[in-house]
Amino acid sequence: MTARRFWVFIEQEEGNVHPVSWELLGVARYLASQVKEEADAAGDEVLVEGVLLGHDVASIAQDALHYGADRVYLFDDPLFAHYRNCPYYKTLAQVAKKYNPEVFLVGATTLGRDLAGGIATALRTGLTADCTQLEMGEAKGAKQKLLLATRPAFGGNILATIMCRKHRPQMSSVRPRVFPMPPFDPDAQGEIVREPMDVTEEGAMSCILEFVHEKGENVNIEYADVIVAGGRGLGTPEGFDLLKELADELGGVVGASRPCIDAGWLSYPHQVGQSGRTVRPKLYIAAGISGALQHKVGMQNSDFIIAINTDPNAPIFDVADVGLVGDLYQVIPAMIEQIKARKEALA
Amino acid sequence: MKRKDAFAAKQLPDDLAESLPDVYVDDLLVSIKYFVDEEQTHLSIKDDAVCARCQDKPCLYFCPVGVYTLDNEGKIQVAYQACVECGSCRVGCPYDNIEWVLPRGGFGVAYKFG
Amino acid sequence: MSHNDERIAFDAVVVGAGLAGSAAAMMMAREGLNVALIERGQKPGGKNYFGGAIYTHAIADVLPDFMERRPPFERPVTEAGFWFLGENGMVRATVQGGELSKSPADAYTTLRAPFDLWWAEQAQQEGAFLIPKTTVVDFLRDQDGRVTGVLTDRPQGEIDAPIVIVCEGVNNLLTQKLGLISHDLEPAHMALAFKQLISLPMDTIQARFGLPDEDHGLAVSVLGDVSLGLPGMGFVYTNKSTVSVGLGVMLDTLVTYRLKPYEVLQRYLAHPAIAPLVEGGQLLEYGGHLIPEGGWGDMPQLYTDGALVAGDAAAMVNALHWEGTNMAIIAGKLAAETAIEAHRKGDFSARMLSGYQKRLQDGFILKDLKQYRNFSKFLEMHPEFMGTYPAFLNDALGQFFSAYGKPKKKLFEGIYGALTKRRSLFKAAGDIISMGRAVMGW
Amino acid sequence: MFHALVAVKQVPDTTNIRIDPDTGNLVREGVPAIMNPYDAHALAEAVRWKRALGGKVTVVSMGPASFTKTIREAVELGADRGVLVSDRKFAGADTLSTSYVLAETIKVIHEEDPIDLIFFGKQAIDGDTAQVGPGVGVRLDLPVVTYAVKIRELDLEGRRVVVERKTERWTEVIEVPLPALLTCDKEIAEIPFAPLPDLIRSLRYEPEMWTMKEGPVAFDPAEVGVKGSPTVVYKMGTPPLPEAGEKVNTRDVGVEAAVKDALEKADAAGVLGAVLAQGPAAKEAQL
Repeated sequence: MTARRFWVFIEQEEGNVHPVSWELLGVARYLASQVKEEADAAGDEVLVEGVLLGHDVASIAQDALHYGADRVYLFDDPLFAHYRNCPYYKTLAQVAKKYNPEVFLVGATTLGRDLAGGIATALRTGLTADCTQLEMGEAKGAKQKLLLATRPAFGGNILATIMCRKHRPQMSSVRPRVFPMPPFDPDAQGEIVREPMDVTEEGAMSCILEFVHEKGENVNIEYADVIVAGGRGLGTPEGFDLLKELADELGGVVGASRPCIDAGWLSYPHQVGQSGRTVRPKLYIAAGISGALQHKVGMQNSDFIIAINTDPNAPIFDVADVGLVGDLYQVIPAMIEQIKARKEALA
Repeated sequence: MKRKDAFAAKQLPDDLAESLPDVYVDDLLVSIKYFVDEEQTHLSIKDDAVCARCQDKPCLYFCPVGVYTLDNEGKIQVAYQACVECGSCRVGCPYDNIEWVLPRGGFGVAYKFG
Repeated sequence: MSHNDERIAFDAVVVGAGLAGSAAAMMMAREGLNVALIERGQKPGGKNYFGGAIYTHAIADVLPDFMERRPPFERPVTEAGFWFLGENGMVRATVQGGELSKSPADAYTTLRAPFDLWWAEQAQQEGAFLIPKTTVVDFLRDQDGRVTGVLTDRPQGEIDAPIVIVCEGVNNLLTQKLGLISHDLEPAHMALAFKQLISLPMDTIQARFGLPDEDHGLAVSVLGDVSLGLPGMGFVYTNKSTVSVGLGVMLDTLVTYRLKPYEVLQRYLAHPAIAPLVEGGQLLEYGGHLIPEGGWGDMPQLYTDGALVAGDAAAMVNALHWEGTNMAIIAGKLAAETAIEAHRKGDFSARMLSGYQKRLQDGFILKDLKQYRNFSKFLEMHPEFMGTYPAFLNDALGQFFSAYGKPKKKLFEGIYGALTKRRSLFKAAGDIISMGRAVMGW
Repeated sequence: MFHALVAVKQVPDTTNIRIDPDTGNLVREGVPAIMNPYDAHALAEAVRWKRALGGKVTVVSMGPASFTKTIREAVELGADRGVLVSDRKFAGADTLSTSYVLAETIKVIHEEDPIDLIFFGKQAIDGDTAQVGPGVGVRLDLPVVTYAVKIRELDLEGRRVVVERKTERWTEVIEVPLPALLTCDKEIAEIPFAPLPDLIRSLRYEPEMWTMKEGPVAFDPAEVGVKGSPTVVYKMGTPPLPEAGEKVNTRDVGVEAAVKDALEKADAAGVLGAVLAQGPAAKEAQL
């Protein structure tokens, strides 16, 4: 009996887990289920496993079990207190060599993208970056199902599905927020395996001198439940004040399309779209955004989209659940009032 | 020197005016390739006060790529990034109020087909 | 590596690698001159936009073996003429066969970006040195004010040359800087042309435009409803797997009526007679460009000490025949011949360079421009050619070819009525005379 | 003397990509080829340090002969030498194979003229993989700093470089020993408008062309092109078009009614109630 292992890199910094890690455990479970039948027939075991590096992060390993991992390989050492490219990729490549996973998923965050290429090169295997769809599927000439990793390319204009026939693991980095969060199972059981480490500080080849936190608000638009986004139709940068008011009422954040960022109306972390952030809020309100393709690919997975534009032909309406043709300077204030009224009614 | 009365606005007959469809100019602009000069504009309004006094503001209409728009305060905004460098605004502004130079070498519109 | 101390010098500088510029550079390089061909776009052709078709007679004049060099033509023009748009239909008056079936053809439908690139490459093959991505902003002059080179917008951007040929295109700011023309362009003399390039399968183009194969192409001017009856003219050109559909409208008309060009174009594309032709097509490129239609009256002086002007910068356009490209090429060539002669004699004075004007007069360009000098004024004065007559033609032929069950006499009364309700016969006769004056130089 | 090596890629300008609606294929006709913008910024930074410290900048690219255009552009922007590694056998290379070819090439250049710092763009705009740079770093066993936005200190004597890199959370200031490899974001440096003499030099520049057979690198045929690439394309397609919802004109129904209707629909879809109930807590729940 051999084990078919589906691996997920659990990304954490300063004890905070990046939610994409849990999303990936969910995906890994889904992929594992797709080969279940095949594995049962061959008498193989299918396992979803997490790999975690850090310092004093045992509780995170425990969380990983709750989010669906059967086992977590844990490297707990001060050397891993802060993410650094070299010690991380070398350690992960080594442990992958030891256990030979079939699939290895990493979040396509800045950290994950920094890391994934290193692991793949060290293992001399294939890596598909920035995926938005994953399936285990049959491919001609392959005895077992292969990972079919789909990613947007050429500015989101095409979707390419990539597979890796012979080399293992089949690696993918996966965008945050394209897959749903799996449920937290408080009764989940699993195993935490502490792995010995083989990297020294001398071999780390780097030294972090300091962390500079950005001044001003810390925008985390990717995980906001509500985004009120503005576009060129606002006319002036002050238009965002109004959007902010609505966002505050809804407990959300303000986003923007690229032209506004380019014009310096809002800072880059607010940008939604292909060249900015991919978001998947519960509610996305697009005000004065025309809806260029590059914007749409970043927000069309939102649960509910309300678009406001004076131009009835604006392409944003193609992805909106409700389109309001009209002046946002009339619509947004009305919305603020009605939200206030609804909240009062709730209270 | 241009005379303002040479540009006195005329009205199209109603039926013709109504026969003009609404066009979303951005849909056309996506077909045009630009090398946008992020550092400097090649188009600007010489004097906003002149535009404020201009009754008809024809630049809002005749520019083939809709470079000129009004903001909420009624001020003309110049989206030079969309300019195809045809020169119509320089020639057509009734008050010679548009500063028009060519973009820096290599920047600006780059027709793929022409 | 420092070049700071070296001055950059050429025997001649050509400003603008368009049709006139590359022709001039080609000719001078062929004669052994060290020529800098300066282009402000990323590459030649990137700033140019036209209908359009290229006439081969001018190309052959500069490059007799042009067909062997595989110019990126689209289709030979095998059918040409006018379409008159009424409100709902159209009358076609086109000619095919005869003169239009020669090979190589008299004209080919063409796209400017690939063509101008190819054209500049021919100049490079002759030895011209192409400097792209560089905008000429002024001239270098000696203490007597004679042009001795150009100043570009790049750091350390001076280039010395005893002669500069200015082919800067319609926005002739450099020509104005030379003092060769005292006024800026006039809205009433400029047409703003704008078009959509629409992609369609080759077979579809052949089927819809009645072309037997890809070696047949159509080039028509479209009058009437296309420009809302205002001074302007539409066009349709079939390329290999694209169709160019657009129109030119006088700029002052767009200004005074506050028309959005893209709306006028969309209306044209939605016209019942046009829409089926482009249905299902995909927009490949939209764009716009000014055409100097002032012609003769708007021409600057063409030479000064150390500099010559050719092409659109010198308003060398025949508005009625949509000709300008051929004039540009020929003018570029003649400017080059003048520059070559100046080099031979070591004399770059205005007097020496006035030979350019003589060369132009001996050819067709100045003759044509003079003959058509009243044409743009004619259109200004007679908007009925844009509105009334195309509408009349549609009514008249529509009635002629409908049975109606009426006696034939009644039919002609109807047609006659269709005209007179629009314009008195007397005026119509006058129009024809004016047209003759404008076109034929009566 | 400072020796910087910059890896550049020529890419189709993705802002102008079009898909043939009939075939679903990418239409490359008329799409301009440009130097990958991130690479151009990385190059600008390399040139800036060269001018400050004295030295040279070598540019390397892997691709067909048409990539000469981009090498020339690099010379225009201040590179001193350009090497194009080009062979038909390289075609179809994925990121792993590309990093092999570049790493082998850089090794040879390094032997003949030691390199202090290698620059990559943070990713190429056509593939967006961001893998080749780190891959080359791993193959050469160099310290890798991705998403570099600023070089704070470059100490050739002390053999170290201090770099700012931007992550989603913070800006990290990291010191690594030389030689090192950086992948750069656009903020690293502005692209200068080249002086005319540099432009003219670039137009006359002929890049060195290294192939499998000709040139100083002995490539292993098993590592290049399709053979050396573990990944293959399974299929290509276009993203599905989402379905459009209802569109209401506020002029027809009035602003108040239109907004009311929109919010009711949002509520019915189950998004509004959840949001309002969570209230301000929702914000804290975020990272």
